[in-house]
Amino acid sequence: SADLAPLNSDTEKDRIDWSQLEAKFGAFPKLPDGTKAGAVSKTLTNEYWRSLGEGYKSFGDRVAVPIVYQAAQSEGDQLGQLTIAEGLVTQGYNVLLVSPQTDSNLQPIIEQAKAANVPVVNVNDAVIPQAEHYVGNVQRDNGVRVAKWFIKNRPDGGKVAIVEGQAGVYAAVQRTDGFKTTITEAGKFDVVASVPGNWDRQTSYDAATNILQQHPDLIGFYANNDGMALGIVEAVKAAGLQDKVAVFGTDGISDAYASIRAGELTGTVDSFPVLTGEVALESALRLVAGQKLPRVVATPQALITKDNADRYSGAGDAVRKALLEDAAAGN
Amino acid sequence: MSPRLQFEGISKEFPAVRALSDVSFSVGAGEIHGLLGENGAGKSTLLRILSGVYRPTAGSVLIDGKPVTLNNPVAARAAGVAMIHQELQQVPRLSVAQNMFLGHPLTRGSIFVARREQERRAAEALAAIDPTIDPAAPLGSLKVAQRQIVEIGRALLDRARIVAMDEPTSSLTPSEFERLAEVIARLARDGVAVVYVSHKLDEVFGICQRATIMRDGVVVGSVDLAQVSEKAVVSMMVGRELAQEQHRSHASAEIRLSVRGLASPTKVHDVSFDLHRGEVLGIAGLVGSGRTELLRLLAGADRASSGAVEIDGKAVKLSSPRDAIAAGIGLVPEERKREGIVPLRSISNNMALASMGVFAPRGVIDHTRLKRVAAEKMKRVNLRPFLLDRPIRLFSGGNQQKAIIGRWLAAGTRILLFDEPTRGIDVGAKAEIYHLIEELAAEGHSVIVVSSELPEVIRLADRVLVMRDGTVAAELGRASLSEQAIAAHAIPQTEIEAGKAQGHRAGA
Amino acid sequence: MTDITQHTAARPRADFLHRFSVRDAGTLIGLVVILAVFGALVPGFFAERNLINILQQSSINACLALGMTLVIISGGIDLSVGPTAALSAVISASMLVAGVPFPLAIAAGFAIGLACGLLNGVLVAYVGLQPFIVTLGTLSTYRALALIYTGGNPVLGLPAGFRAIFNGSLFGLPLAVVIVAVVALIAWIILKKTPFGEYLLAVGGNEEAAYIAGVPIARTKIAAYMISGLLAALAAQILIGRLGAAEPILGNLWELDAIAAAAIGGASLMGGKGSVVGTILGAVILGSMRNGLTLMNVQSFYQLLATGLIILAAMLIDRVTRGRG
Amino acid sequence: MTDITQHTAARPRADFLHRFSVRDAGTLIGLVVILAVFGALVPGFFAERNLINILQQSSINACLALGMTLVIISGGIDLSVGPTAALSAVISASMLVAGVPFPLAIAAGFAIGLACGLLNGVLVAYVGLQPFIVTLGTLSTYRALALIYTGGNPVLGLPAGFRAIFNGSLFGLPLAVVIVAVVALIAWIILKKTPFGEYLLAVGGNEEAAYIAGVPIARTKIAAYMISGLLAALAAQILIGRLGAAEPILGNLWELDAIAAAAIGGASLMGGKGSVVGTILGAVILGSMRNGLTLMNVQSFYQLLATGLIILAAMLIDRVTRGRG
Ligand SMILES: Nc1ncnc2c1ncn2[C@@H]1O[C@H](COP(=O)(O)OP(=O)(O)OP(=O)(O)O)[C@@H](O)[C@H]1O
Ligand SMILES: Nc1ncnc2c1ncn2[C@@H]1O[C@H](COP(=O)(O)OP(=O)(O)OP(=O)(O)O)[C@@H](O)[C@H]1O
Ligand SMILES: [Mg+2]
Ligand SMILES: [Mg+2]
Repeated sequence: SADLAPLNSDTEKDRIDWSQLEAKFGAFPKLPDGTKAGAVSKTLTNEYWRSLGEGYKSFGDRVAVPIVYQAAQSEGDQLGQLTIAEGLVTQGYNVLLVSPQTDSNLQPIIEQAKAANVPVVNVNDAVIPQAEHYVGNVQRDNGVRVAKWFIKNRPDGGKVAIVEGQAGVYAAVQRTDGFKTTITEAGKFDVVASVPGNWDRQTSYDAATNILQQHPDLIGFYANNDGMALGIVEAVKAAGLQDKVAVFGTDGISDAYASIRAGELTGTVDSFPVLTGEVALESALRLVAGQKLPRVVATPQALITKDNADRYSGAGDAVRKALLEDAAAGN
Repeated sequence: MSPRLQFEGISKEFPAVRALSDVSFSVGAGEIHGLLGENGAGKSTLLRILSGVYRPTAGSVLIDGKPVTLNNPVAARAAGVAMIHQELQQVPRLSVAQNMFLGHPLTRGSIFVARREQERRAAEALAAIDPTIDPAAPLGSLKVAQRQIVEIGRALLDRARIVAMDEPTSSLTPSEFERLAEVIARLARDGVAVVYVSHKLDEVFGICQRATIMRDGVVVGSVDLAQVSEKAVVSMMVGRELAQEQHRSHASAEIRLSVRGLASPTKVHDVSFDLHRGEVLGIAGLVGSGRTELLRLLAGADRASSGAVEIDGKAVKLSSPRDAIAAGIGLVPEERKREGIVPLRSISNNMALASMGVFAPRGVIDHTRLKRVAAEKMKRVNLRPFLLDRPIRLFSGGNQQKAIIGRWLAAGTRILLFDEPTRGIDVGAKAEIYHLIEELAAEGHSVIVVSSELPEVIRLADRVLVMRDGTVAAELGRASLSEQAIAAHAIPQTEIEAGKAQGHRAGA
Repeated sequence: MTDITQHTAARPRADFLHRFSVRDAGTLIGLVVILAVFGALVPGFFAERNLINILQQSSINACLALGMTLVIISGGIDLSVGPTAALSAVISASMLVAGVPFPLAIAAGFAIGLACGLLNGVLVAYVGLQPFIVTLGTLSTYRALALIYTGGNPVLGLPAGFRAIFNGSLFGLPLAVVIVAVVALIAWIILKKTPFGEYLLAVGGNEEAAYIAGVPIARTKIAAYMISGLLAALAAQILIGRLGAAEPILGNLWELDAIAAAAIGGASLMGGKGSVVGTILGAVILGSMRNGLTLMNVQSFYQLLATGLIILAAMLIDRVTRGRG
Repeated sequence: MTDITQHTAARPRADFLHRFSVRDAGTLIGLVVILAVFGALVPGFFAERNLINILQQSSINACLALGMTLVIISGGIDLSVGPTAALSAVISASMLVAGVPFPLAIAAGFAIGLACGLLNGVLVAYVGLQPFIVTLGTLSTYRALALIYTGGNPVLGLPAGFRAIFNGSLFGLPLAVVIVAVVALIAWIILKKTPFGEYLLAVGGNEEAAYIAGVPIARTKIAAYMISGLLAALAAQILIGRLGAAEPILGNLWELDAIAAAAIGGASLMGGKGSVVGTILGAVILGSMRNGLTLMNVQSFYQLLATGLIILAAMLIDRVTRGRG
């Protein structure tokens, strides 16, 4: 609808935390018979999106709603993703969950789905300005959490560097900005490099090698995702600086956990894709059932380090419980 | 009155080569002027300057007494110059008419190409020489001779004041030449100045009034052709007397190659013959009679649909050029540029291509040996200029041909197949190649020579097969060899009755 | 070596027009086979609405592929179409958002497309650099300019009036489809009926012969790149009309789809050969494939596999149906 | 039209060997200019450690570009190098993780590379499809196979012993650099000293003439693609040794870098022409550029801009220094 202000999922006021869903809207409602859901995400080549799909599936199984989950062939495939989404509208799903490649490539879906009377939920990452419903975490917060870790654990400050995702992508821009702004404001830190890693392990490895060589006294890296962070870890190891340089990633993929446990990666910001998927589908189905949810449902994230890794990596329900505790504790 | 066309002190330098120095001569309106010289004398370079493809290093071109600037082909056309290039300059995927009008198409409302009109005018221009060419056919579907006629037709379209023809008849038969001669005569009557380059001296003597002779980029002299003998012209061209050589046979009774019932899926039907050790076998026939196709079958370049080939009594399978080369057969192809040379590679490398195994016995090329063999073979074929490391595309056609002959000598080939071996090659080099072929035969090589030039066949061959419609129509021994006899077998009976197309030329 | 013998030598030489249509028929058969397979596997694949969807989804690629075809025929390649489209999109869009009248904003977008093409063309034709590498360089350059111009942010809030232009429909067909059909018709006329079309074929087929015949080589090549740029800009306008926003990262990997469509349709990357009809069919083949695989709910890894195999299969079918040639 | 006359016709024609080294000298000057600029702008750019870094970071691209050069010389192109590397990487890596002895796992990776190249080569040489479109198809196909094989997950936990092989150093140079230098030497010998090299140049230079001269066309082409596949596999081994993990999405867009290096180094995409020395220089140009831009901490949009402009500048410098042609 035209009167809807363009969505900024990070700042939108009409929002609710995922932990409040049941408290505010009651137990999961009964759905019309034959409800089925369709979902499309960026690419299955990244574990994050596969986990999101697992979340959809697990929640779908729980409430006996079939869900079709598709993804574009690569991260950059904008029109291909639109084609997939259009196919889903045509096929008459009752609700669509979309994780667009860019802020606008799925825009027509909003309109087509509206015409077909199908609610659309924008799940994470890129944000469609016209989206009426958004489920996901605060992208900027990823960077902020890592910055706070540095401020707390490296009180003397020092040089830090950022390895960014693909130029111009929303999540990359927000995460980078959150980190950079927060850590700069703390005063003692110096962001000596902020260079593109293109979501690519090898590119990040090379970039980190160059940065380390120029700034051997660097104290830490922040990478926009875990794949890049794992590349950086190897570069740090190759430079023999693993005890001096902290490396953080984003996403919380299983390899990141493994690396954290092995004492290599310092930490990552887990945004709990499985849980996000569950929450997203739950919210979507609540919409189908006619509930009026706030525009944004915020999903959890947490900074994972060696100390707390076990707490967040158990089976689905254990994590859910831990996160509910966190939410209750207000962080 | 100033002459129609005048060259004044033209020089052209390429890096490391001075192709023309201070060339001056003139051609009057209505004159047909021969331009003669050995390969590499600079004839094409001069005409390329006239047609705006090259710019001279020094000197100027005058038309009707006024200097003209010929900076590009468009300017040359605007100045009234039409040119038939030595190398066919055509786009195979466009139609005949589109090729003829390329660069200056006829249009309707200056937006659309007027195809019909182009085709009509193209047909008109072609009718004088070969009315069977369909102007709407893709050029790529034509045979070389027809493509050359298209080039001629293109030059006629322009109604130019000057027509330069660089070896327009290199692929044409005598009867086609005769029709071209009429066309040229008509142009001259209309006041066009014609510059005519050919290595076929009889043609030049037949149609030109005067000729300019060049050697190594300089003008040796201009002559009135009515006043001089062919021999005198040749000695001006080559700078020495050319001995008139007689045919000598070296054929033995030993059968080297035996072909039985050979047929191709398309053009060749049931061809059988034997080739002896040391023999030179000529193959004559009209264009399209299947001679090239037969040679390609023997060279393994095309696959036979049936038939048997034996070499030294042993059956051989010729399913690729590699097989043929292994069996000792090598082809010197008709279209040098397309099938012969690798343009960017040097003379040595082009020569060595077919015998890499010999030069690299242990997998690594022995460059010293390659250089030595190249020097030896190229000396033998008399390459000029003698620059073995120069890319072959920078050499004249005759010298490219020599390098390809050298290729087969280096490969130890025993059966050499020549398809139009002297097309576009000057008298001097021609004599050298004839001599070379004879030497090869004397050494025990067996040679097949396909040629459309009957004097050439008669000069070289111990025996001649005449092909007609893909089969051997006759076999003529030396005793019964004459142009008349060959023509009688080559031409379908109906045409003979119509009294057309007689070989007319004097001996070489 | 059997195949090679056949391939290089005893090639049948059929009539010109005939050959061309044989080539297109090969592509058509490829399309028919693919449609038949999906029709059999996917219920509702042949529904009118879905067929229109396929056309609509193919239209942007078809638009680019037409320009690409002309460039390929001229012996070049244009890898920069996606970034050209992005640059044109963000500039038009920001003008629209700033309230510039539609025709002016659209014209500005087209001008950007032409300018991008001009630069490519000049570097290829006058400076004599290789097309692949020139457009690889401008691929990054134009993308960077689009990102810098927008600071990496999408341009949002295009006026509804502008969007209506490209989202309308005519005779029951989406306007985008109609526009691309008209462009295809024009491209066909250019190639078949105008001197420029002949020049393209000549320049790509035998540059030296074309030069000697007086064909303006440089201008012909530059014009081809400019048309490609213009059509990229047109595709950009259609897309931002559809999306309602222009992003600097729009058009990622478009060049590969456009080249694939042209090649499936019979364009030879060696130059001198290509068909407008074939290219359109090629674009529709790729579009139907995407559509069909999605409707079949094929998982994305297998979609990728199918994409690769279908490109190969389309070329093979085509090769088999028209013999070798 | 001044330029065209020069370009197509009156082009200076120097001695061949001479020309080749002039061409390489042009590339070298391009490299020197770029190094000088970065040296002036970035303190420590010329530090030994950084120069070694540049070589190391260029080594993977150089490895691929060498194979690409041979394919390009033969008149083809190989867009599938990245996915070939990915497939080879994940298969070697999963064997290593499963405890298969290193030589066997590495050999399996190489075998995959060869097999991928073989398929490309057969489709090009025997079936007669266009190289661009064949490898565009296998680009998707091989990538899909790598993704399906791993389910999209990286293969982690490569044995330290394996990683040590590729991470060692020799004479103060990283082993990867030494390996690629050896490969370059072999490629140079192949091209300059072996019949196969001569065949590559002939097939790319004039296929028909090469055929008549008895060159085994199909085998030559197939061998070129197989070498390209093998070198992609080698690059994959080096990379997974360095990163300690093999990802199915590894090698994205490698083909563009490899082609750029070959083209900057003087390979002609029309075939028949290319230089091993030039390609290595081309790869180092690209590597220094990435390194220098990172050290200058150039913002990502401007890095992209610089990448595009430097590719164009390298081609221009080269063109100017060696005159036209
Ligand atoms: N583009 C070029 N670059 C360098 N040298 C050239 C070039 N074109 C011609 N030459 C040289 O100039 C000289 C004259 O060549 P040209 O082609 O004019 O001879 P020609 O008389 O036409 O010979 P032919 O009878 O073989 O056609 C030769 O030595 C040739 O190698
Ligand atoms: N358009 C063409 N382009 C190239 N080659 C062609 C074309 N048309 C025919 N050919 C080849 O040219 C040869 C025609 O020669 P054919 O054997 O029929 O006659 P020929 O007696 O050799 O005539 P010619 O005197 O012209 O050589 C065949 O090998 C054929 O494959
Ligand atoms: Mg000449
Ligand atoms: Mg012939």
